Amino acid sequence: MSKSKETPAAKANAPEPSYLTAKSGLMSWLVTVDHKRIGLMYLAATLFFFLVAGLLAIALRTELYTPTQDFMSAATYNKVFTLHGAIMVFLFIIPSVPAALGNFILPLMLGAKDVAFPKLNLLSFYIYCIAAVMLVTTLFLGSLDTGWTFYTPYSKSTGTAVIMATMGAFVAGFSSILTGVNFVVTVHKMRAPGMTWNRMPLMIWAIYATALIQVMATPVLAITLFLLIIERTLNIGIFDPALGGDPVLYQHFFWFYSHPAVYIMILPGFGIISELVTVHSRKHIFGYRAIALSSVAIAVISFIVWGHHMFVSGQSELAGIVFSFLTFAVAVPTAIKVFSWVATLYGGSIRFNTPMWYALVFLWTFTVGGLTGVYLGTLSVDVHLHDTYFVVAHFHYVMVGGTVVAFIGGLFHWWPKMFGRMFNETAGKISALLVFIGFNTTFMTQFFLGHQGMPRRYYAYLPEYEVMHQVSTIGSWILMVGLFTVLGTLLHAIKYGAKAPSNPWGAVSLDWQTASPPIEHNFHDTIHVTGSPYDFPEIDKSGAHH
Amino acid sequence: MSSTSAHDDEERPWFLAHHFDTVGQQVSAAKLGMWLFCCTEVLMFSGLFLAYFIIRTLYPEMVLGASEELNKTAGGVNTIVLLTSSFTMALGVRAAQTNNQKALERNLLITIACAFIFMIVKYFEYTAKIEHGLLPGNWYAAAEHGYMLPKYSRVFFGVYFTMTGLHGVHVLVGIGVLSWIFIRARRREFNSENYVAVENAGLYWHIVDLVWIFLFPLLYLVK
Amino acid sequence: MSLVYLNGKPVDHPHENHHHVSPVWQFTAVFAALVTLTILTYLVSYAGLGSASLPVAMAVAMVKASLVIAFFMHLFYEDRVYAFMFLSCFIFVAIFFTFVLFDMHTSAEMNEEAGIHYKRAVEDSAEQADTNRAFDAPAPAKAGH
Amino acid sequence: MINFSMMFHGQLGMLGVPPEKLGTPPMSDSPWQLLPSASNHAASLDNLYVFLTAVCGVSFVVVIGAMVWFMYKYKYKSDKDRTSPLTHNGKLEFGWSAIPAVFLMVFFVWGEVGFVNMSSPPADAIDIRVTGEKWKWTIEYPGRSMASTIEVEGGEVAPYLIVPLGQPVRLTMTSKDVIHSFYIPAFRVKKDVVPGRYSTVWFTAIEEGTFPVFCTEYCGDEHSSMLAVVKVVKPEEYKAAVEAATVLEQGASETAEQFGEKVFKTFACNSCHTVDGSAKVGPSFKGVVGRTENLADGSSIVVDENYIRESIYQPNAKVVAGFTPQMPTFAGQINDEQMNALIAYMKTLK
Repeated sequence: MSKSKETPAAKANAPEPSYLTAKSGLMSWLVTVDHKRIGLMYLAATLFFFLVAGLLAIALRTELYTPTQDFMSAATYNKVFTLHGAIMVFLFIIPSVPAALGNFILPLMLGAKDVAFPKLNLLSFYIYCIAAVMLVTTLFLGSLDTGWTFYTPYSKSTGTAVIMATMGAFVAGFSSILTGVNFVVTVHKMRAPGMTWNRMPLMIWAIYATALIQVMATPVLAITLFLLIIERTLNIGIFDPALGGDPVLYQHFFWFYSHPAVYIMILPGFGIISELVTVHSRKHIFGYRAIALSSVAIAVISFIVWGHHMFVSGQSELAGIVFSFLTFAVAVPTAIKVFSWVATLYGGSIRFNTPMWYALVFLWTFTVGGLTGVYLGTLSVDVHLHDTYFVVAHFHYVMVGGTVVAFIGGLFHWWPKMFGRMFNETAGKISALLVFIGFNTTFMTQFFLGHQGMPRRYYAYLPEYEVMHQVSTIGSWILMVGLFTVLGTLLHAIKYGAKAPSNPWGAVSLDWQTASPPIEHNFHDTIHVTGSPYDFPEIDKSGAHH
Repeated sequence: MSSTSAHDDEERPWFLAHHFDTVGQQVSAAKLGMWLFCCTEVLMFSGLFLAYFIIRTLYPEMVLGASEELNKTAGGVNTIVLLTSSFTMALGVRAAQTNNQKALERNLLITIACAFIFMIVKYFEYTAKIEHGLLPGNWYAAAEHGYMLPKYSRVFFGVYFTMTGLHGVHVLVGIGVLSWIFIRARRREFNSENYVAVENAGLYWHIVDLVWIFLFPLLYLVK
Repeated sequence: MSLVYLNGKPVDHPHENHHHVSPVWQFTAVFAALVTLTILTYLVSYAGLGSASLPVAMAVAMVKASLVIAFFMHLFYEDRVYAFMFLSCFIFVAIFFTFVLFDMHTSAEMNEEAGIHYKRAVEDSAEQADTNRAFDAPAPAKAGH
Repeated sequence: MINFSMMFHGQLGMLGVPPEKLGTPPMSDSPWQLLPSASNHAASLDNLYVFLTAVCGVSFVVVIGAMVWFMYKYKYKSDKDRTSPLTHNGKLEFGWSAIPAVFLMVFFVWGEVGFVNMSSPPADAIDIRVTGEKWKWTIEYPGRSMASTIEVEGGEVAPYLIVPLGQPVRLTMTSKDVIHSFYIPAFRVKKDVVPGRYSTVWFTAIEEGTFPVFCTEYCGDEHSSMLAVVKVVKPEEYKAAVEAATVLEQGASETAEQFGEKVFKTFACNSCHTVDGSAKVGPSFKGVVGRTENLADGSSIVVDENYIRESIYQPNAKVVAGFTPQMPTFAGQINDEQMNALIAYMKTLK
């Protein structure tokens, strides 16, 4: 696509140090405004919380190995699943792809020197840290047992640290808003010369759509949590039925943000997959325009489907019917994406590198996740499946099988760019296999549990569900081993990996047109873009195909 | 096709950040960012407005009865005060655009003064409410102060204090932002090429005004 | 420098930020209109328009808001992207309001059809009945020791 | 119109039933099996469920099959590989947007019809009241003063919903504290039970059997023990079954005093009257029999069996000085046998 036209003067320059070595010392990291370093700091923080929340999940699954109470009391179980959810959602998934990976590669892909507001970028990282500290502090204030959704009136009456937790989520929301504003402006204003909207990599489209949702939806979460806090402290009576309020309204307020938030979590994953399937099959993406526009379409439609979380909540049946209809409308752009990715493989030259294995795992798991979403959007079927393990399995297929798998694939894909080191391919492939097997064993069984009526958030259950719970628990241990293999492989690469070339995968997008790791200001020269980011040299232009 | 190298010895104005190529790019980025921030403010307040409409739907008579207790004249005066401050703010931006240093400082000062007047009027309103026990939530004590208000009136005062309180916080933040802009203006940092900070502070201030334009009739006036 | 790009597109005239300076009389006129409308709403509130008062007040507030946005905030003269972004957020607000209020109204209606009332309403009317009874009957026996 | 004036009474103090003690027969033996279709909704919903599974299964096989086939067919062979220049295909893209859209509309309409049916109870449905609170259900039948319960394994007492085969039943539900959700998997019905609101579900049971009821909206510590049992009986057995589940009778091995204590707790007398001498809403029962009370009208009375009986059936006739007349009448709720046992129990409180 693009050719970096180096001026003679630039060529004469001695090789510039990379962003990792340009400055040294702890302070050079703490006060950096370099998007790459901020991205890495986000990465370290989000992976830490992924580890914490992941271990909590393993504890939950282990408790569920038998139908009766094992090593956790009911109260402890409730606190652990709440923390698992809250940390995963607010501290891991929402910032993972956009803030960690996105921060690193967005300006690189755009051919920009940095994001539009570098200081704001650093500020949003520190706001995120404050939020993380607040959420962790709840552990010392009696923890939290409301579930990550903070439903009223339970969250109003429980004795746990609801205020600290909601303030943490509130602050995390600000971090998310600032990142969103920053990215929208960056995409609008910082594109390299010649990078028209139609020449943007699909990863950028996905991050752009995500950032739009962050800007438009998160303020509503902020005000919802604010109202919850004053409701709990002052009893003003908006959500509390005893004082004249209505608890179902809280659900409306909450899901108006939190449904779009689901797409904050998954859209960047879509972007990563679009990059992975093209680069590793050396094929132009199939249906560029459809994928790009469907990202924006999903972003907009995601705002009008929140009621499908409330089909049995006491929302009016008429509203339920409208929301069900709109929910099916959001399924179409999602289906288009999956078909387009599979079609991209057609006629390619598929290299089974580790990132590609993760992309293929994603296609499997996300297809399952998407199709089971259709069950839940169907009104009468949802009445049966709502708040059962079917829902648990569905959103884990989308969030873990979708976002996390894409995120890991993206990490493997961009790791050579981030650290200038290649990882061990064999270990990477083994990790993909373990994740695939472990994940499907854990969550496929939960679909069966759900359609057999097993409700969510039960620490003890009827004996008839025991066998499937045991299979699921064993799967979760395999998944854990797989994820630790991922971590080990990546960390090993930083220290012992072979030196990576600037473009190990033969990609065309701008992020690969600079050194690995990149120099501090990304590019020596302003890059001029003249074509598509998917115009691989391997593509046969002679007309021999067809 | 040639390229512009970052290492060219172009004339870069002092206020142009390293990662932008032109002043125009920097200015339009800053403005777009500010507009997006305005969007988030609108959406955030929309939640409170929705809460208001909901209690109005649930208890129409209660809202009408309870809103009678608010001081319409104080609200009206405050509306005029805020509109005036918006007007002078717009003139201030214009003064920066036209290099009119004196007018810029003067208009900023008037704007800040109006913000203070707004808060003072608010203070008297709140004091009156406190005296009558018309307070949000736990502190609501209308009956003890001899007020026979409709049932659930405390919900109305909860929403009233939340809305005006959050708006008041925005006014206070606005005072801070405008004072900072005023100090920078005194240092003669702004001119017809570099005034985007004034403009963005202005956008923020207009949003504060905008919210009040809706708050006033809904809380104070509507029967 | 043969080709200059703006927002990714080649442009002939690289002067991106043309400053539009509005005349003072325009600001003054807008201000006058805003004050007039405020006084108008204030006076109308005493007129007692009944059920029309909310739509009228909202309409006037929207006119005022539009004036502020278009002229004070200068949106009328800006890049259309800003207008698109800012106005689209009102679409989301409208979605939010419409669906929630739609749910409230329809569930009230459907419950009424099915003969179900808000529990609160039932309790309130029971309370009301109790109070009425208390007024009808002689004061209940309640004496000291 | 439902009669909302029905009074609620406390039940035997029970904080949920541990799932392993519920003792309902397993609903299915294998994960592939559908649950018993024990209600009219289940039958129609299962058809849709199977249809959905068929369509989604075929879609999955097509998508993943294509993926696997391409993986095999187009795998990297050498650096001389040349790839297809294909970038889009309008007809194909239209096709794979339109065909799913058609199927999705079928799902929507089918699901919507079922949902509307689930939300429209027939006029002749039997009305049963359900109240949720942390962490138990209270199930009450019209005309029965006692909540319906059944003793399950280990002496635990579970709420007991009895429904007649083939007759529509409507549950009108509300919550006393937080949101709960009433879920009968075998009937495929579920509805949140919201404080401050009434919500309803209805169904017609079409299969005899005993099935579990779950709370599916997280409600705190003992959420997983907030269970109940639903039993479908033949219509001719219904009345007797309900009566049997909603009575309070002296057991063969119980003394009158023991039974009286059960009555005392069942009717929640202890929420107003203590047995330790301290006054609550009403006078304490400690040493009440034989005590001389000053009444609110200035006279005094020696508490005997007649006075107790009168005070329970006409509570406000003779109010003890210092207390407000707010006790509800228990006439028609406490029968003679229970009354005698209660008095026998009160006599033991010295």
